[in-house]
Amino acid sequence: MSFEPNIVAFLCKWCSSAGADLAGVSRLEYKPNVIPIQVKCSGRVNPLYILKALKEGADGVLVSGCHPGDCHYVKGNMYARRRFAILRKLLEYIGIEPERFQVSWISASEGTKFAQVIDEVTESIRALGPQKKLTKVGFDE
Amino acid sequence: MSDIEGNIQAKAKKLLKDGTIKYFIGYENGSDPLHTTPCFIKKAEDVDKIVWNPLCVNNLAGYLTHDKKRELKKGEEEDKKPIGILVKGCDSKSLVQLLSEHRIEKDEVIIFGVPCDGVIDPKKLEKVLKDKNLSVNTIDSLTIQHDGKNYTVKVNGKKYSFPKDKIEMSKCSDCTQPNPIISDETFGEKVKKSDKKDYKTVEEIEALPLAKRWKFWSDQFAKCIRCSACRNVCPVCYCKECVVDSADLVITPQTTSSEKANKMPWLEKNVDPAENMFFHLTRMMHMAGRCINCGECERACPMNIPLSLLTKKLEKEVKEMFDYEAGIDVEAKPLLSIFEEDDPGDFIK
Amino acid sequence: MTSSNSFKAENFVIKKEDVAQFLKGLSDYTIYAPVQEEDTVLFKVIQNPDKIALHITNTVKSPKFVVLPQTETMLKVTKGKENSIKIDEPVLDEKNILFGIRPCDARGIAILDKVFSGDYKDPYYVKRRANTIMIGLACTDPHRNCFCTSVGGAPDSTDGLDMLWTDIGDLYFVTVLTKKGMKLVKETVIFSKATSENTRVMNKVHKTAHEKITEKLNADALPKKLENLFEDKYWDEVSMKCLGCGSCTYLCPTCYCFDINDIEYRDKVKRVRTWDSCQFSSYTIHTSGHNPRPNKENRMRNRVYHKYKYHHDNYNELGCVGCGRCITYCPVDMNLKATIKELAEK
Amino acid sequence: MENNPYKPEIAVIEKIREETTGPRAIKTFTVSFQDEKVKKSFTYKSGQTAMLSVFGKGECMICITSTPTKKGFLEFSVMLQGKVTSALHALKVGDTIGVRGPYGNDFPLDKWKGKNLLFIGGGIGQAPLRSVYLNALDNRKDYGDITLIYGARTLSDLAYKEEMFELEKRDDVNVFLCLDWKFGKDGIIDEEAEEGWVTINRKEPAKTKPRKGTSRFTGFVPEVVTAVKPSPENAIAVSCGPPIMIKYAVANLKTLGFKDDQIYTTLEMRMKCGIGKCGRCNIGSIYVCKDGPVFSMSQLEKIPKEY
Repeated sequence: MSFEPNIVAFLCKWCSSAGADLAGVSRLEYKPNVIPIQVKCSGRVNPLYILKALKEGADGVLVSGCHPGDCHYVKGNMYARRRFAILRKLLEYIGIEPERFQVSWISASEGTKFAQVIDEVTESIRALGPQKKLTKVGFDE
Repeated sequence: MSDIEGNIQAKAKKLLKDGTIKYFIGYENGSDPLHTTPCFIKKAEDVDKIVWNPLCVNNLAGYLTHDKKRELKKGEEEDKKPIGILVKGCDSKSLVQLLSEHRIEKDEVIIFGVPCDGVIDPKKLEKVLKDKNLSVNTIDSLTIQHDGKNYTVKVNGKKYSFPKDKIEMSKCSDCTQPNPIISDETFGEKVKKSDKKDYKTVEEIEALPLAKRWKFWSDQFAKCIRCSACRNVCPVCYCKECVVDSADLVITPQTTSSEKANKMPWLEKNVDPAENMFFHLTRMMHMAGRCINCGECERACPMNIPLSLLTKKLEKEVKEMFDYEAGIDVEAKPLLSIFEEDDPGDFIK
Repeated sequence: MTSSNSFKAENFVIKKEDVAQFLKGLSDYTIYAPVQEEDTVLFKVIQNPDKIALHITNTVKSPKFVVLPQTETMLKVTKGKENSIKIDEPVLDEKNILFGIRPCDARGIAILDKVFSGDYKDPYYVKRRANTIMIGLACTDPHRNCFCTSVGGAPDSTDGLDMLWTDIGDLYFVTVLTKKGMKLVKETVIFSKATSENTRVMNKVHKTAHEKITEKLNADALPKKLENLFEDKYWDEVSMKCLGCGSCTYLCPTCYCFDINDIEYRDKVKRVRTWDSCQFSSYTIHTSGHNPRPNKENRMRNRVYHKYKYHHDNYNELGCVGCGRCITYCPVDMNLKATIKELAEK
Repeated sequence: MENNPYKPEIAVIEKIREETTGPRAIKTFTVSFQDEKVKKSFTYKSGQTAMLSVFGKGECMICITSTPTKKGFLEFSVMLQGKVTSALHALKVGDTIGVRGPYGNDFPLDKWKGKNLLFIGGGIGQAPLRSVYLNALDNRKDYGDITLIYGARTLSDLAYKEEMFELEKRDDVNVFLCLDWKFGKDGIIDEEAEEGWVTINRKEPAKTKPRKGTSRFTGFVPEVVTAVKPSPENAIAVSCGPPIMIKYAVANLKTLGFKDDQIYTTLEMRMKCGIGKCGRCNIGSIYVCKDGPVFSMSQLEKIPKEY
């Protein structure tokens, strides 16, 4: 059976979720591997969420928010950017493929971009294979 | 007894006598001649216990927050007098960090600063002495003196000379802050150490291929027994309730049952690669822009996990990406609650 | 479970160069022995007998984890249709040998034996313990922080052991203490009967080790002394520098407190037992938020009381074997020996 | 694995009774074991506890509130408090839970034969008492006077309401109920609301004259104790409830002449194993899970005040 990655996507309510909706109503086709979780703002995404998602068996995590300057809460995504930059460096440093955690700015009008990002993320994670490094152990059978 | 030690004792004595401070946190001789240990002096007549020498490794700044976490006993009144504390250059950075985060306020502490020319790693010292056929078991007296590029160690009356890098804490070799940043009184002459931080050890890991990096770290973290020594010894890990304990820790009687029931078990108590990695990554995320690389976590780790390779990496990235250094400025805003328009964002699609 | 009284100890010797062969002959067993990796010496599963480091005084972590693992799955729960629940227990039939365990650590396990038997037997521990053979190595070079002789132990104590080996130069002197131990000797041919000369050397080695531990603490006085020191100010003073981490309890050979939690992963549930430490505030906190031991002084007092009074009340022996790990590895150099001394003099 | 004390038996929830509502709601679960053999072999005594499991959430120690004189089922009254209790409250009739036990000691009902029994309960503290007084009432001839004093904050916080009202009608048991506050319409404290609940003389509770047999009061439990004036002669008092209530109720009992060894209470602690191994529920050298939860005041005098 071919490997179908499980990807958790934290989407900000104001831009990226709306972008996803637009992709949907525009009947754009994109990969079904993503489990979207709506958050108020990408600044709301604690690095713990990302690590926890990986621990619970996600093969990859995507966080998506508004473009810089477009944040509904003015600067939430700017704070997020700093946090994610550090987390990515750390993950890479301890030997986790950087593609396991990706970030994207997608606005409400970018339905096409949303579909495209999802496809790209899915394919890049598919290429990596299942994520086992940070997944809870002792449950495989 | 050195002048510095005598002056510290005298000043502490004066402050204790006139009741300015509730107690003084310094160092005293430890369980064996290779160790000193933190001491809490409450009475003026006890100041003779205080020592100052290159074995004074502990970072004492973290103790300043301990009283705030204590639950008062029945009928006990909180002593609001300031605490006297001895800090080296690196320790003063932790202190500055605590002040900038308002964990303590300046009027709650009287700072005794000592310029520091490096401190000894007891583990390394034990090893080099062993090579000279000196077992810890047979050492009755030991004194250490700085001597240019070397340390002169006098053991049971006999002198030995060791190069600095053989017995010094590894954090000291590239120390850029040997003099206390903040102090109410400084004891001893200013010293000069390094001009530049040295990230060679970090770069060596960075240069490894991904799979090897993972092998290295997963092997290291496989050793972890999750005793929390690294967290508890950390001067800036002061939270009363730690996020990694939240599986079942509840803090107040006001917490509602649904809050308790829905508390996310971020971390399980299991000791396995995933949970251990989660613990250390979480700790590192919380250290970003706050860790001053005092090396206490690495020193405290009974399993000898090279944690400073993580903290140094953090320090390096924070400096490179955001030009930020923790523990320098009392007025500084925390790294993660500010941003610049041109923060790195190439990783974002 | 410990050495059976009916067995009469027998003495053998084994050449040092034959040890590897002896261990290779025990392929039915998982062998744990001290291994040095960089600066850390730990008990590990041995594939290659050459890696065993018997020269070091003791390992960082006590080998109690072989009988009481830090993490173990107690139950696996499968939820089926219509509220049916299936509970599976693990199969524990792995046979273990603890090779080169120091007498203090073996005594630690002998203390745990009593805790985990009694009115309620802990089947996980009991099963593992029954499947474990302990080959002790008499201590010849005690560490500065060792104080086994003050708490009822000795560098050549045989408590809990199936065999005690003593380094007597080119040979190991082997005292077989139980039938379980005798089985290993019978299975191989490399052991020969000890001569009286061997015995003489062995006794001398033991005597020298005894003499090296010069300090004798009055720990026996503590169970009585502590009766009146519960409210003493001493605890506030001595605990001030304590960080409240769990390294002392996790490394200790006699600490056995544990926690039981359910862990969910997707639709699967495991009930897992992990070590816990009385030094953590989450250890005693009630759901209401009330904590009977809110401060580090309360928790440190409990640790000392448990080892030197409560355990003594319940089992008539001290709950400490004097290995000194809690002193050696304490990040702030808390000195239990000094604490014992100070308490005994109160 | 044989005789694994950590392995719970599966029990089915047969009935759920909502005793009280609100943020600290109490529900009483009637459960019975799936396995007929276990159903027969599971025996317990009044005062003992059992470890309940909601698989995936964890375990918690709950006292058995049913009486061993009624066989075939167990009852547990659970107050909404934390993770496991919340999960329990979310269950429906027909759902399964895990039960292991029974653990701990019991109230020495055998020794109390021929004595007058006084039960003083507050809030959820009535749960362990209920097993005892129902047990004693089922063996009514073995005991002298049986008196229940039970208080709660308001009428809606009163657990086992219907049962208590039935007991009030009986002649062979004295029932004194009390409420901290009476609420009128719109939730305003109203001393006149709810007829029949006599406001106690707060300054001198001893001056309040209860009706013989049963009375309903507005006032705190310790005050009711003083008003009821139970005689210490050949009597045993058992008090369970919030610590502050126990403290003053015991003080008032002592004023009436009760001795330490005549007063019993129960303790609670954080527990994990239930069999005295995991360590955390110790008070001195005793473990509340296996040596408790029932203690007489004279026993409590001897152990450190660390609970």
